[in-house]
Amino acid sequence: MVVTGTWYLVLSAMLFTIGGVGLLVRRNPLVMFMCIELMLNAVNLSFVTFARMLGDVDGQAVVFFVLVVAAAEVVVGLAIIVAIMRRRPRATADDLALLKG
Amino acid sequence: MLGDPLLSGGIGLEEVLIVLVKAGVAFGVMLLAVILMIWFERKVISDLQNRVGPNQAGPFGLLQTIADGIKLIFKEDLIPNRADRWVFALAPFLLLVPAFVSFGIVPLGGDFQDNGGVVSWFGRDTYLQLADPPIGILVLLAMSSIGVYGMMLAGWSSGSKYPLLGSVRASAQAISYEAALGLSLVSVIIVSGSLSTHDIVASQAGEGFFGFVPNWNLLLTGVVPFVIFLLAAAAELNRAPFDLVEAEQELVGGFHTEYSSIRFGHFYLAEYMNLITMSAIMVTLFLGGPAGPIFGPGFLHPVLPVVWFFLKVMLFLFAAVWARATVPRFRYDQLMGLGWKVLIPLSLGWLLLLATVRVGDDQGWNYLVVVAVCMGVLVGAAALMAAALSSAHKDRIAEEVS
Amino acid sequence: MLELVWLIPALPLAGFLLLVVFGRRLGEPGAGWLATAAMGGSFAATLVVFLGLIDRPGDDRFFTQTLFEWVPSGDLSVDAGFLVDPLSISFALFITGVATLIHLYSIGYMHGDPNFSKFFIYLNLFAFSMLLLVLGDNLLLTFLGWEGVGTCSYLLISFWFTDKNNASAGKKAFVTNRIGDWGFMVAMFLVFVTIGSLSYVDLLGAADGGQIAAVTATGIVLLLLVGAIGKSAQVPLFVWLPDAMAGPTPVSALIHAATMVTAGVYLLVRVNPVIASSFGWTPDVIAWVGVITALVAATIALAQNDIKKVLAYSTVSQLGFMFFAIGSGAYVAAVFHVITHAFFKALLFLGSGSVIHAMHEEQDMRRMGGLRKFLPITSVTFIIGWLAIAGVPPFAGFWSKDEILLYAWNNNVAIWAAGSLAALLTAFYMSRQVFMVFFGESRWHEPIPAEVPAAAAVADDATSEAGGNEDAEVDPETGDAEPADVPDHAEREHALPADFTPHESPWTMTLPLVVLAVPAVIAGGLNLPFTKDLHFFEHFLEPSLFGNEAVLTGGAGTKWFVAGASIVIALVGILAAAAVYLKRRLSPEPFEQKAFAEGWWIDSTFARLVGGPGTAVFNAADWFDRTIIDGTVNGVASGVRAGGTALRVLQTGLARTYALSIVVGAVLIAAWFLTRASL
Amino acid sequence: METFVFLVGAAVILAGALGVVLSASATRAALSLIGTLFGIAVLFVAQEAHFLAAVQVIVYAGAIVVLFLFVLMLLGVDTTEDLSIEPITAQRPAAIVAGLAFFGMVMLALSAGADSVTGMPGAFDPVAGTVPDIVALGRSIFTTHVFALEATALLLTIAVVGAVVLVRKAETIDPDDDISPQLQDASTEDGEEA
Repeated sequence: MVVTGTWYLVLSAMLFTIGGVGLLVRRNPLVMFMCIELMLNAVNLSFVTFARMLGDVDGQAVVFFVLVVAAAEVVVGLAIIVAIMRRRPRATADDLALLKG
Repeated sequence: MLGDPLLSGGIGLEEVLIVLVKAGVAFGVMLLAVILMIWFERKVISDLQNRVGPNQAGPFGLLQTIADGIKLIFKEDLIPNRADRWVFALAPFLLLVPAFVSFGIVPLGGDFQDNGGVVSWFGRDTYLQLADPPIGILVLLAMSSIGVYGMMLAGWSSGSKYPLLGSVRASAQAISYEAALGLSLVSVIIVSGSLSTHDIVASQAGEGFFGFVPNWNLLLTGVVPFVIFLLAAAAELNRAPFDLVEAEQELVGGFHTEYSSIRFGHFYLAEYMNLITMSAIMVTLFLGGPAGPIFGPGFLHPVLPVVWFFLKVMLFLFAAVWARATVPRFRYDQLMGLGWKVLIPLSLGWLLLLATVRVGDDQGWNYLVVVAVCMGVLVGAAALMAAALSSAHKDRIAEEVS
Repeated sequence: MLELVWLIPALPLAGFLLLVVFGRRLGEPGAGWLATAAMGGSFAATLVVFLGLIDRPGDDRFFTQTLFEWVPSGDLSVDAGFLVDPLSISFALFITGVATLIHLYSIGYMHGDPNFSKFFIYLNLFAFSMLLLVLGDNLLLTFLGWEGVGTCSYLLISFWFTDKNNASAGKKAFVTNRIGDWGFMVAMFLVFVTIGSLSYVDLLGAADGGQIAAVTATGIVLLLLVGAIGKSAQVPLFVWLPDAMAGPTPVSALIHAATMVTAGVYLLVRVNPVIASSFGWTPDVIAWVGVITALVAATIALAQNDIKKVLAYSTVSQLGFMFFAIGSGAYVAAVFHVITHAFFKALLFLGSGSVIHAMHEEQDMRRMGGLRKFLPITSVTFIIGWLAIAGVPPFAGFWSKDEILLYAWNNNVAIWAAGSLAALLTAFYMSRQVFMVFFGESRWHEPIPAEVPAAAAVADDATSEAGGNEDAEVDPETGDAEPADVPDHAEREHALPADFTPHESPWTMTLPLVVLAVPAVIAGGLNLPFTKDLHFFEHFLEPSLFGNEAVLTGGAGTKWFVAGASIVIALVGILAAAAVYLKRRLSPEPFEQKAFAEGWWIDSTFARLVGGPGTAVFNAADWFDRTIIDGTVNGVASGVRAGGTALRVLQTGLARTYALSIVVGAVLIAAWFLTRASL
Repeated sequence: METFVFLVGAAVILAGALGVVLSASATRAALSLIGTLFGIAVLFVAQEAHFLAAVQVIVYAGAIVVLFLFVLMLLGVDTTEDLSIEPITAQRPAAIVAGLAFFGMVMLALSAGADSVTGMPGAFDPVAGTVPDIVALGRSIFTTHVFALEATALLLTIAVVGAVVLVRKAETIDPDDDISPQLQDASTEDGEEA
């Protein structure tokens, strides 16, 4: 049995779906953040797979940038969460609905 | 130059066997080294403090560590009521495993002078190291970042205040110094031109300056990265003078206060494994690893590199013990200040300097001019940063007063 | 050396920018000196360019420098570039020269003003705009300068804007200029439609080559004439210029003598090939506009008592001379008169400023007199200016005016007659002014004659009152503009202490007077009529005129006759004025008609027109704007608001709901692409 | 061999992912996340992306998840979330339906173009190992993508500064925070590091 790129891609799709559903059903902002990381990782996996299938290292370069941007995103996102949580401990994502129309 | 020659010709039974043997040897060497190191430390400290130290168990008290281990195993295994049991059990291994994995990338021997570090076992060419991944030295960083989880989760899962404080301290310290560690490591990579530990050692094996000064990265990188690495490694290892994690006066026992019995033994083991691994890594990166003069009769040839390696590691181990016996502990803010305001900027600046010199080499610029200009820029930047720091300090004082 | 042309406008611009940034810090007098230095440098650059130009052979004196493509838009491509030819450089020369002197003078005049540096900011910007107008190599760049000088004149006229009259004078100048700008813009469109380019090179080349139909050319010229009438204050749009006296005196000198008002003359001379290819009656229109202006303004000037108003109307009148010179085909004479006029009128204005300065802001000539003794330099230079404008040989004004009248005679004797009458009146009212101000007894402690205040109030404030009504044009809702209830001089009566004696002005003010007096005497030498060889200026300008200068048909006899008539007219005017105002042999009553004093009721007619039928039109426009346009806009807005209210329900504020909608969207997009792929 | 690695890796990844989504405790979720990240790193190695595997561990496991844990510990927000309730009506079934629909779409696309990725094949062949991936990657990043590299560097700097500012402000607004100053110090320090 030979592992083809499609295997990785299916795995990536499953991971992405799990992350996406998790983002939709979880209320703890930190866990939602983790689900976003799951989705990013799914995408990274597919990029690396494509890089191998196409023999083009640019796929890996994209993953590199995704990593960096994810780090930046987490830093700012967590800072925001910390700022919010200090004011309203135990707030869930549903409690932060100040922007409703 | 593409990894271990052992794996280049397909994988058969012999290869698997050889790898298993290597793993066994490495693990055995490590365990033995830890046992001896604990004894060694106690003995040296006793000597420095003018007392005798362990002398009952076995000759010179050599078996003292084993006795302590047996005692630990038979002690009661306590898990606090409020602890997160699963994480509590997991934490020691998170510390232990990375320590050993890191050791796997260290070349322990091999004739780097004539043979490129290749040894022959059972008719197969291989390196005398457990693994030589192409990203070699990054494994060290990866593993040390995993080690942080061990400390962090151990403290957190205990469900108790002191361990939590200890773990926050320890992990903050580890993360802070990891940056400086990584940056000084990059200096080595720039000079050696490879991430693989084998290649790094090989690059240091050649003839040095004037025929007798070794071609070590210690000199090629200009000592500064080595000093930074040494300090950062001490902080990573929570060794004196950065052993704030175990500052008994403040934190009881640090993040593993609630651990007892063999779980505590794991931490203890991991700590010393880390110490040895880090010493070995430093030898690999800066002191040429097992590379050294090969001479004498034929049977000595495979042995001499191991001896050189052992001697160099001993140097660091002794230094670690020495520091513990003599240097007073830092304050926490001093520790953070040193890491963030001195080591990181310094290693960054030095990295830039080395990179510029490298570019200058390629472009054929005048070496002296490049260095002079770089130094000027660095001194200027340092002055700017000092000014910024002092003004920030003043602001903070003013804020606190008001 | 011609490549340095960009420096000419660049220096005032640099001065402007520097002053905007550092003006307040430099303060007084640093800001003034900086501005003056910028102008001086610009003058020097102009000189260099001028020398470079005359260094070239006569038919090669046409140089364009393109800086960059300014407006690339479809077919329309306009470069920002400069055109150096004898015409533009003549203008640039006297503009920078006079402007430098005026800058210098302003340092003294504006002494102690709280907005000292701001004044110089405006002055430099004004000079920059004017130079752009003159040096621009296409109509659009000229238009930019045209608008720039308009804006700056607005800013400068209402410089002391805290006084309502000054502010409304500025607005009046601005609004009146708009009418002219409309003409200019439509002319530009016409030019672009006709030849597909706005550059002078193309336009003049096309016109010279006969590629523009006479109808089109006439349209262009008449529309440009509308622009020129607005900018150069010709009948019927001259009403703003006398009001513009509200600005500081250096502004009056800069705007009314050297620069802005001559823009119209420049423009018409610039497009002379277009005029040449238009219908034959077009020049006559220009000529009649000019000559009527000259006459009307001269009559009004007879009855003015404000020292600056007299000069203002005299400017309008002199501009009329230039216009009918253009209409008569005497382009050289027109430009020549522009230059001499720039010198002597700047001199007169600055002199009047010096007088006003000495009299502590008193501007009523009836309260002056005998100032000769107190202001020696001012009076001598003012008298030189007077002789120049009155047309007494050998002063500069005589030569240019004589030239104009000669060509007028050549063109149409009726125009000559009217022009000569205007010249006579000019000599008369200028002499009246000089006699009232510098000769006779000092009257500054006397009260104004009993019957005069009411009349004077009417006469003096007729224009400013109309200014209030102009205000009404801008803002129709305040239909009843507040009349100026207190006459200015009533306030000033208390301003002069009992032991008041006028004093001479500081050197920064008198130096420009002296410097300007020199060309006012000798500038006639530029273009002496005696032999062909002495027509320096005519030869110099030749490349810019494309041979469109009118040819004199009469012989030397005509020349001598016209010249003699000019001299006689000037002397008669002066003597008559002396008889009335110096010797008091005759009553001034017949000369100071009410119609003259009220400016032929032109201003008030405008005001009534705008206030009556005009208001109705404005109200209709207002209704249209409120109901139809605002209604549409508000309708759209309320529609959007209603939609927003309906859609607001969707915005739950819950991040997870949003995320769900994103996922649904992603699914839909994926489905869309899949269906497309399968097709 | 690769099959084995893939299966183990996939199992770890999916187990970790499910752990993130299903565990009530945020800390457990974070630990599960580490598992997933490791699995991904393993699969990276299996696909000869050694450098990315190392960076994956260093950045994600070493920095990002550590940050999560720090926040969890310091703010005490590690309350177990009651997964049996769902405040938003129909959110959960809708989420599952949407997720499955998305997965179905991707599967459709994959089955339509199985093993036939479009595009020009490049010169880089990670399996043959002629050029180490790190060399190829380095060339790509520092030549083709050098601008993006600079941009991300800038982004990181801005992010760090922004994070510090965000957290500091909260301190001044709310001085009666229940966190000891020492711990706050540590959290700030940590924010700077990442």
